[in-house]
Amino acid sequence: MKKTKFIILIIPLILIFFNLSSPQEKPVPLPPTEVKAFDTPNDNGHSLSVTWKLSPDDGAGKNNVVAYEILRAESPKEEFEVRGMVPSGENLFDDKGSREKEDKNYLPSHKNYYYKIRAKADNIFSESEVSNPAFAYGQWYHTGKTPVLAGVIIFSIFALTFITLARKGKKLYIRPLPGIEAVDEAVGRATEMGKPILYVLGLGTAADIATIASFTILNRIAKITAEHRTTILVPCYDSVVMAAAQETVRAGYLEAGRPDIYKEENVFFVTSMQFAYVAGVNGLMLREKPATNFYLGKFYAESLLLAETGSIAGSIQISGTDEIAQIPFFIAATDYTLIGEELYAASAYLGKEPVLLGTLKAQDWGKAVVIICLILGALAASFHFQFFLNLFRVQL
Amino acid sequence: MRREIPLILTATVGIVYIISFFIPHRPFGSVETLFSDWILIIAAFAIWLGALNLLRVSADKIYRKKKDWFYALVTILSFFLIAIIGFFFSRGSHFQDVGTSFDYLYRNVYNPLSATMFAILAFFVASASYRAFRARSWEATLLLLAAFFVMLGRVPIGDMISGFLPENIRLSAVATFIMNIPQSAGQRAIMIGIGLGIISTALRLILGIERTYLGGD
Amino acid sequence: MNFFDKLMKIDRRIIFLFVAAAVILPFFLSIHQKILISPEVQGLYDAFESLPPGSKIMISYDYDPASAPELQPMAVTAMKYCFTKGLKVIILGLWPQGSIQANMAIESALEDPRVKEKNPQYGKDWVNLGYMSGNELVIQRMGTDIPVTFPRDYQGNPVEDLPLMQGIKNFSNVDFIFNLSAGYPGTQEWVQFAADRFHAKLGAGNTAVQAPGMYPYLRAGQLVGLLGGMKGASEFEKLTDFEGKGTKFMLSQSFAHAIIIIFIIIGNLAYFISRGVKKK
Amino acid sequence: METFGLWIAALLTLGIMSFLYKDNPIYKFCESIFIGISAGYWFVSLFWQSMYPRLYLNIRGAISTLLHEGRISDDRWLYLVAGILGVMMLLRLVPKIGWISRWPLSFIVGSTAGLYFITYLQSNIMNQIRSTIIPIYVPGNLGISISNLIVFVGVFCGLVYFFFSREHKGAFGGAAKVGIWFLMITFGASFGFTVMSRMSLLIGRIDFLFGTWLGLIK
Repeated sequence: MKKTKFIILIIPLILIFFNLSSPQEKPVPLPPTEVKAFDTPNDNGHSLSVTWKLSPDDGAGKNNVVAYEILRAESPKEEFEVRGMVPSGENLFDDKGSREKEDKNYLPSHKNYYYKIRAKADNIFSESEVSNPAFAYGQWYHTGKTPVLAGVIIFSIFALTFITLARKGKKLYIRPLPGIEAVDEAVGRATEMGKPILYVLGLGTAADIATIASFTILNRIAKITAEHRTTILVPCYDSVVMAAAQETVRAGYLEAGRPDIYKEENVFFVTSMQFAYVAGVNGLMLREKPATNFYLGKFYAESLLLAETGSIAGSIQISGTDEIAQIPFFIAATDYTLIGEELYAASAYLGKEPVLLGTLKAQDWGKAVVIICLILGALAASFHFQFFLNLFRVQL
Repeated sequence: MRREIPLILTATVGIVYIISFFIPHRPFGSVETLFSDWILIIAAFAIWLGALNLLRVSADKIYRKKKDWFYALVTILSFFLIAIIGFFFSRGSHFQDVGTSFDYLYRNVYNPLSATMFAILAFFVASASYRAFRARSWEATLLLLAAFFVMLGRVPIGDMISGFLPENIRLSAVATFIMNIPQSAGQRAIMIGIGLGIISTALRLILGIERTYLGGD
Repeated sequence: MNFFDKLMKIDRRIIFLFVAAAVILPFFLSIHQKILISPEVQGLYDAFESLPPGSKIMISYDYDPASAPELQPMAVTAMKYCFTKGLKVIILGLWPQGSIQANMAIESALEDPRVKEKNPQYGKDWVNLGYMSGNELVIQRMGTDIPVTFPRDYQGNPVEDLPLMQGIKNFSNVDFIFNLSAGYPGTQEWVQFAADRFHAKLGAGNTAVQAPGMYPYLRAGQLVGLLGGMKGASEFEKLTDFEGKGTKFMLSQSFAHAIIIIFIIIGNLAYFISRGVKKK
Repeated sequence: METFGLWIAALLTLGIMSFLYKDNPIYKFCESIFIGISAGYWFVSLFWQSMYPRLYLNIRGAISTLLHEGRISDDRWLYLVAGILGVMMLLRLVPKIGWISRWPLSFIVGSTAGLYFITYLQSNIMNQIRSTIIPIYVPGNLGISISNLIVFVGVFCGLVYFFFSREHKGAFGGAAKVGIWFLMITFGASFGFTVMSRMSLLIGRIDFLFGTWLGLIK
C-alpha cells in the first residue's frame, strides 16, 4: 500500500520537474461542494456512499482537477483517513467495508461517519467541507430486483392457478410431441429383441435442473420397462446423481408392482470425467448392443460421440437437452429429439398427472406474457419510449 | 420421516434461497455462498459412493470371471495407482503442481486419452452430416443450407470462392448475417423457453409435485 | 441396389479415411491464405487496445487440454500481447486444469523474442491465483471480495504479498476480464455474474461450439468481443501481429471443411438421383 | 522420463483412435485405464479441493478459536452441518438406514431449485426480453429495420412453436411453422459453426502425433 502512495506522489513530482511553468504558482483548485454521505442502498449494511458537486475546476481551465480523494473519520475533529480515489468527472464513491470484525477494513452498522472530498490537481489539492454524519445499515429489500420479484409472483400465480384448476378435474389439452409418443414403441422394441435399454442422464450433477427433470422421465421409463421385464441400464457420471437415479428406478419398479426384479447394479457409476465417461458408455453400447438409447439431461461435446456410436450399434435413439449447442447434433444423429423446453415438459407428458400438466399450462401463459411484452416493447422502442425497457432492468 | 422431511427440506431450502435473493440484510445476504459450500462438501463425500460402486462392479466381474474381467482389473489398478500417488506422493494439496507424479500421469495418460476421445468427434461430425444433411423436406433443407453457408463462411476458402461478389454478400458476410440475425432470434426463443421450463420445474420441486428422485417408499 | 443406393449407405470408415487425409495433408503443404477480420474479433481487439499500459486484466482459463487446440493459441497470443503492451495479468481457473493451461501458455509466450525483451516478472506482471472450485459461485464471491475468494496464489503465496494484487478488492479494480471458455462454468456464467451483477467489462474466447450461443450476449453488449474457435484465434493473431499456431492450423481446417461439404453434396446428389430412379 | 511419457501418450492416442475401425482389445484396454485413472483423479481432486479446505480447515479453525479464545460463536461451525449431511449421504451404504441419504439429496435439490428459479428468470427471461426490445422501424435505415424485424418475428414465432397447450392449427399453426424454420436455421448454423471446432481438436491431435511425437512437422 505504501508503495502505491509513493508512486502517486512521485509521478506528479516528475511531471513538475519537466514542466517549465512552476505549478506552485498555479492557484489551488476550487474544492468540491455539497458533500453528502448516506447509507449505500440495497446492501447488507457495511457500506456507505458519498456524492459531491464537482469542483468548478474539474474539466475546465488550467487548474484541472485530476482526481478526487475520499476521506473518512469517526468525528469531524479527528484525523481523516483516505478511503479511496476516483478520477475527475466522477461524483460518487461507494465506501465498501467488510462485515468481518477481524478485518481491518471492518465497517460496523449503525455507527456515524463523516466524509471529506479532496480535489487533486497535480501535487496540490483543496479539501471540501465535512459532510453530514451517516451510518450504514442493512436493507430488508433490494429495490433494484423488483422486476425479478414481479416475475416470481406472476409466474407463481399462473402455476398455482392452473394446478388448482387441474386438481379440480379441468381437462387440459396438450399437443403431441413425437419424441414422447415414440417412448412406448422404443421400449416395446427392446422387449421384442430381448435386449436392454440404455438411459444416459448426461453430464449434469444433481444441482442441474435438466438432470432432475430427467429423473422424472427415467422414473416413467423404468416403470414401463419393469412392466415389460426389460433390463434398463443407467451408467452415471456423478455419484449424487447415481444415488438419486437408484432411488428413481427403484420407485419405478415399485409403481409397476415389480420391486422383486429391480437390480441395483444396473444403475452404476462410471466416472466423473467427460471423455472417460464417453469411452465407458461407448464401450457398453458396442458390447451390450442396447435396442434403445435415451439421452436426456445435460450434454456437452459428448452428445455426438454417444449418438453416433449408438447409431453404429443400431439402436433407436431418443434425445433431449437444454444445451442449445448440442441440440443440432442430437437432431442429426438420433431419431427423436426433445428441444430445450420440451425436455422439461416431457415428464408432465409421460406422467399425465393433472398437476404436472397444470404447470405446463402456466409455462404457456408465461410465454404469452413474454410475447405481449415483446410486442409492446417493439412499439415502445420504435417510438423511443425508454420507460418500457427500464421495466426489465435488474440492478444487482 | 422418509418422505415428508425431505420434501419439507427441499421446499424450505428452495424458498430461503429465493427470498435471500431479495434481501441484502444479514443473514440472508450470505446464504448463497454458505449453501454452495455445503453442496460441494456433500459432493466430496458422495464421491466415495461412486468410487466404491465402480470398484465393486469391477471386482465382481473379476471374482465371477465374467467376460472381459481382465479389463476390470486394469480399471481397478489404474484407480489405485492415481489415488495413491495423488494422496501420498504429490505434495499434498499441491498435487496439481507442475512436476508432481500426479501431474505426470495427468499429462501423459489422462490428457492424451481425453483429447483423442474428443478429437474422434471430427470423424463423427463428418459421418453424421453425411447421413443427416439430406434435403428431404423444407425444414431439413433450411438446416442444410444454414450449415452449408456457415461452414464455408467460417473458413478463408469461402471468401476465396465468393471473392468476385461485393463484400457484403460474400460467404463470410452471409455467415455472419445468419449467425447474427436468424440464429440469434432462434437462440433467444429457445433460451426464453428453457428459462420458463426451468423455473416451472424448480417450482414443481419446491411445491413437492416432482419428487421421483426421492424414491418410492 | 444400384450405385447411388450404395453410395447413400457408404461405410463410415471410408468417410473417416477422407477426413484424416484432409487434415493431415495440409501440414505438409505450404499455401498462404488470406484472413479477414470479423467484427466480434475486432471488438475484442479494440477493447484490449483501449487499455493503457499498467491496466489490470483478469484472464480466466476455463478449459482443459481437450479444448486446448482451439483455446491455447488464443491464450498464448493474449499473454504475448499483454506482456509486450505492459498490461498486468491476473490469472485464475474455474476448471481444475485451467491454471496448468495458463502456465503452459505463459511458457510459450515467454519464448517470443518481443516478450523476452520486456522480461515480465511473476508477481509484478502476472499472477496465477490457481483453481477454485465452486463454478459460478466463485465469480459471485469475487464480485464482493477477490482476496477473500483467492487468499493464496497457486504456489501458496498469500495474495497480500504479491505487488500486482495490491489494491485489488473486487471487479471494480479490474479493468477488463477476458474469459477463455470451453463450456460450463464459462462465458455464460461470467456474463450472468460478473457482467450482469457487477458490471465488469468482459470479453471472451470460446470454442467454436460455444461461440454461437454467445451472440445474444454480444448483441446485448454484455460481451464486448468474442473469439470463436481457431478462426477467431487466427484473426486475433493477425490483429495483434503475433502469428502463431492458430494461423498454421487454419489451412487444415479449410481442407476439412471442404471435404465435409463435398460429402454433403455427394450425399444429396445420391439421394435425389436414387429417388428419381425409384420414381421411374 | 519425458520421452517415456511421450511414447505412452502417443500409444494411448493411437489406441483410442483404433475405435474408429471397430471395437477391439486395444481400445478396451485404453478405455479401462481411462475410466480408472479419471475416477481416481476426481477422487483425489475432490478431497484436496473441497473436503480439505472447506470442511477440514474451517472446522479446525473453529476449534482453534474455541480452544484459544474460548469463543464458541464462529460462523465456521456451520460447516459441521455440511459434514453431517455428507455423512448422511454415505449412509446409503448401510441398507437399513439408506433412506436417510434422501436428506442431503433434498437439500441439494432444494437449493438448486431456488438458485435456478431466480437465475434463469433474470438471465434467460428478463435479459433476453430486454435485448429483444428493439425498434422495428428505424427511420432512414432500412437495413437495420429489416434485420430487427427478422429478429422480432423469429423470437415471436419460435415462442409460438413451444406452446404445448394449443393445437398447431390456423394462423397459430402458421406462426409455429415459421418458428420451426427459425429453429432449423439456428441448429444448422450452430452445427456448421461447430464443425470447425471439432476439426480443430483433430488438428491438435495430429499436430501432437506428427509434430511433438514423430517430429515430422515443425
